[in-house]
Amino acid sequence: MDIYKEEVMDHSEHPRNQGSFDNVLIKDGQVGQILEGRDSNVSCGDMVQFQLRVEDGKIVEVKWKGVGCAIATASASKLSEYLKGQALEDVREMSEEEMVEKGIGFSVNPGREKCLMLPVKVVRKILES
Amino acid sequence: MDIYKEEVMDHSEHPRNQGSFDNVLIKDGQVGQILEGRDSNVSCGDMVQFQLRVEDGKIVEVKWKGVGCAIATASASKLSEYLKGQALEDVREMSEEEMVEKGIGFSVNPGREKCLMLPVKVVRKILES
Amino acid sequence: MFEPEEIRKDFPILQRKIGGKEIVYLDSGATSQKPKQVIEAISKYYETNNANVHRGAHTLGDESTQLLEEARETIAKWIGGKSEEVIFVRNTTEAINLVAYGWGLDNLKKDDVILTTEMEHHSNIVPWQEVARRTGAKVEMVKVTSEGLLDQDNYKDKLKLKPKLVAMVQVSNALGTINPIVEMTKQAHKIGALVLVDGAQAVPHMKVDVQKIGCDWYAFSGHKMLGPMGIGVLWGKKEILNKMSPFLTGGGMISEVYVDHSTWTELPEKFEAGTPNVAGAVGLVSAIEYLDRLGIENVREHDKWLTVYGLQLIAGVEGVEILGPRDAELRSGSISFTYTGVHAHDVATVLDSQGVMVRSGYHCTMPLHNKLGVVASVRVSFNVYTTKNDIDRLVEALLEVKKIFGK
Amino acid sequence: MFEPEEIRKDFPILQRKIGGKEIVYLDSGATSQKPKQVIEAISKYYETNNANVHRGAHTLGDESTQLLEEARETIAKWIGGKSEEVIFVRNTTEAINLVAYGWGLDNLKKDDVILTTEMEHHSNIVPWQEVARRTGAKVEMVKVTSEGLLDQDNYKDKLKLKPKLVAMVQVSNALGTINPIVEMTKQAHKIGALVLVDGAQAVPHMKVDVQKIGCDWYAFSGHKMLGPMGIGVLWGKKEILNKMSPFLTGGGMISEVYVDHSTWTELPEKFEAGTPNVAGAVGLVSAIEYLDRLGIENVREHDKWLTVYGLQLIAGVEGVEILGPRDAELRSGSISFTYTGVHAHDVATVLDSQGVMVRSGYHCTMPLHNKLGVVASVRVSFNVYTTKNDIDRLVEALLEVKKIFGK
Ligand SMILES: Cc1ncc(COP(=O)(O)O)c(C=O)c1O
Ligand SMILES: Cc1ncc(COP(=O)(O)O)c(C=O)c1O
Repeated sequence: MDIYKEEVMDHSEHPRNQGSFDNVLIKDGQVGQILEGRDSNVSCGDMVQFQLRVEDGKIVEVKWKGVGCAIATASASKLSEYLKGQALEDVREMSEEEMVEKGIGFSVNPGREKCLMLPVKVVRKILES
Repeated sequence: MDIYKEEVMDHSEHPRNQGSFDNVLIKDGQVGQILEGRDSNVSCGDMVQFQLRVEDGKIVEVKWKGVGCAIATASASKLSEYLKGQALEDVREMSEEEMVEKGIGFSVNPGREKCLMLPVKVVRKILES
Repeated sequence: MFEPEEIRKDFPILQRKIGGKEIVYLDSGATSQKPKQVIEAISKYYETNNANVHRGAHTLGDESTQLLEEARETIAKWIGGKSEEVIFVRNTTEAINLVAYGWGLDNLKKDDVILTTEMEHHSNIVPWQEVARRTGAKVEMVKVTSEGLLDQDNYKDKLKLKPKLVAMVQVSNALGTINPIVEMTKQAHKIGALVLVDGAQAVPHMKVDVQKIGCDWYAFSGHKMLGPMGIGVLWGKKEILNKMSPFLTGGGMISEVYVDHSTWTELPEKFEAGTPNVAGAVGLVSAIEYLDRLGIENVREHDKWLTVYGLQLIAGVEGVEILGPRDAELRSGSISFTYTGVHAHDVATVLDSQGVMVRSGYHCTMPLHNKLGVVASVRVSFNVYTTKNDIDRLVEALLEVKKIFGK
Repeated sequence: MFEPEEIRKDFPILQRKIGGKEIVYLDSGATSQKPKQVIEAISKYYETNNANVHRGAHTLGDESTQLLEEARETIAKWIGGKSEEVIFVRNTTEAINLVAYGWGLDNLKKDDVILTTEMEHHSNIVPWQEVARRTGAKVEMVKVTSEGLLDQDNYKDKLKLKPKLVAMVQVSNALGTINPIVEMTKQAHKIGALVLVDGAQAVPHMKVDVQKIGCDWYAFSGHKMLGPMGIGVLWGKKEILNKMSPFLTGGGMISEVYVDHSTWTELPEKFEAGTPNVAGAVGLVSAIEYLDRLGIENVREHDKWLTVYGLQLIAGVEGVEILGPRDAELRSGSISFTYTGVHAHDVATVLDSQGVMVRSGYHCTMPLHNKLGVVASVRVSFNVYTTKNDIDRLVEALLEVKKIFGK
């Protein structure tokens, strides 16, 4: 099956940057802020939350958690890797298509597009708010 | 055309008992009461009003007015002739079918049933109230 | 221009004979006939792609979703809107009710004015009376002139009442009148009113561009424009639809449901609860493609030609009084008339006996008929398959009325 | 009993192959496929009788009116009601909204209780939340047991809150559970509540008799019972419908319209504004005739047999957890399950690649899934054309999941 390629399976089984900053105390004197957002797909029951730790306009760390299918999980995992180190402004200016292309790097058939896009929507929601 | 038989045309062109008791003063000492009711068919714009003058449980006089097609007019005209002289109780106990059969005496295709039935509905409304 | 005699071949029902006579169908304003292309599109959908719309579960579901979304795009393009602004409903009536419930209940209050017109179809009057009843708002109506036009002076006067909404028909189903809605919308917007246009009788006959009209909502039915029954459209400006409450609620329009509350999805699904009529949307697309192939400008030309020819011939029949304006530029789709001394319903019955099908009555415009002092009228209405021969047969059949009623 | 392999021949879509494989359609709970008889009935209507319904104007109008009224009678007979109690709507969702707006808004007030259940489809939850929001009433839900049944002790407790309405599903679309609605309706009536039954998943699979159920309203969709999209039914007791406000307003449901007010027609037209979907009603009749020919008792037997066979085989697949009761007597129409370690959506995608079409997700029952602690599930659902071979192919395809996900 085309859709469950090795890379997708790897990221869905070993998702990167999973977790949250909720129990992490930001150390005194540490600059920066945590931006966060979540969204869900009602039809498949997927839910994704992203937290971006930002310092000087740059994303220095990313944590995400959620429940989702293999596609949504791999997409969130890959996107979290990509976002780390990006300038907030640059990401804000990216179109959804660019974010998929550069940030996720794999595509799915139209039927599963919503799963793929859920993490992208969440990140855009964070950046727009 | 079957529907516009001679009898129907006669009654629609020379309707019997048309008018109302509105400007007729009931003479002193004259017993009885006037029952009245009206109804309309929205689709064809027909409206019919009936007034029954009743004495001792008997319909002694009938007046009707309204705007309507040839079928509704002929139906009202024939029904008004029939009702005159009937006991209220007898008419009250008649089914709609009986009233058409005995009181109107002609039938139409299903498409024009509503026109035919409008006077019947009005009379039943009067008797039920 | 196209050849209506050729077009008739696409309409199976027009091949039917009743009592040995070919059908003369002059009731397209009530509902149009359907070309075989539309009928086949519906069958093909059920034979090939039928599924509920939910992406991702399986191939048929994906195909159905795609067909529904393509339908939305086709319709959006056809009327000049965006695809998420196209909401599928059952018919014009439901579209107007959606606005009445979804916008009216929340945005109107005691003594607010809703401005509609004396020539509206009941479907653009009664929902507003109901909203008025529930909110305390008041319904006012723009007067109709004796010629059958909206009285523009009266309109300007009524706008001074600062209505919150102007709800008006683009083409009257009873008079055929085409209203100057572009100009009227501008004036309404100037005083801050929103504008809903009832396009049920416009969309089948002329190019409609909601951007050019400038209105806030536009409503129409599929079944009057060669499409199937059970499908219609409410178009609305995105900003306004976004601010409206949902109307029907349930599956398909919610994002999350909890025991105590729910959240809505985005446009357009927010307004589409329950399983949509995908087959209906597919049929409607096929109807649009059919009209597009003919060219909507040609459709309008044909309609105008029929109006000119019809007005001339019908007005020539003894006893006939035409309703509405005499200038074909100002009319579309139908010709209504009365026959002196014979009730419209009897006229229709006589015509039907000759195979000529017209409509008689109020045509769901009782306030208009009351205003014109007409009890009921006869309406003949056209579509692309209507021919000169149909009008000729009508006029012939009208002579029967005289024979029978001696008038 | 009938032979499902024979029945399949009536369903054109089931002859389709995707990726070289015959279709295994196990998503009938979302929407059923349509037999050629239904598809042809729709085409035939458009080719022969199509007109708007208004008696008296012409032959086609009379024919269409008659077809619509015959449809009403057929449906009434089929479910045990009177024909004026059958109201045509688009689908179950609209039927429930009709009651919510037409009865709920007028009859519920602050702190009144609306009792529904945790296993309802969103379409029987969200409209009540909306009515609650507008009236100040409160929505309570009967709990579901871990076995997937309505908790009858909890129901009795909730009835002590004196709900004004009990709104419940006859057959759960997510669990397959058949609820004891006859008994539950009795109990509800005892404390003076009215009862609305969502029959969307019951009507396709078993004999439904609204008199025996004793409920006050019963809602269902045509498209789930071999009929077309865009048509559904609300049945209601005459006395109750008579007292309700109209819901959609406009042409067709009014008696007289004046500038400042209008009066309504009688049942059932009072609730049917605008041009009805006659073609849809005709298609629905054809679906009922189809089910009648098979015999609805046989349909139920077939469904039960599939449930027994399916439960046994599917439960035997490693990693699969079945939702809902295990006793086929208590279930109908579908089997839902989870697959340990693999999201339902991924399972569905793998199955689809094998030509097996199922649904995955919440199935519009998010409160139920939250309650069961299940993120999403896979649902396979049946209809008369479902065969043993379909279940076998499903089980085969489930083995692919293990191959790909290694679980
Ligand atoms: C139990 C139940 N109720 C209501 C509905 C809603 O039906 P529709 O989408 O036809 O309005 C469904 C269908 O998904 C259902 O299964
Ligand atoms: C001008 C106008 N508005 C509204 C309607 C109502 O359309 P529908 O019955 O499709 O809801 C009609 C059709 O009769 C119409 O002509």
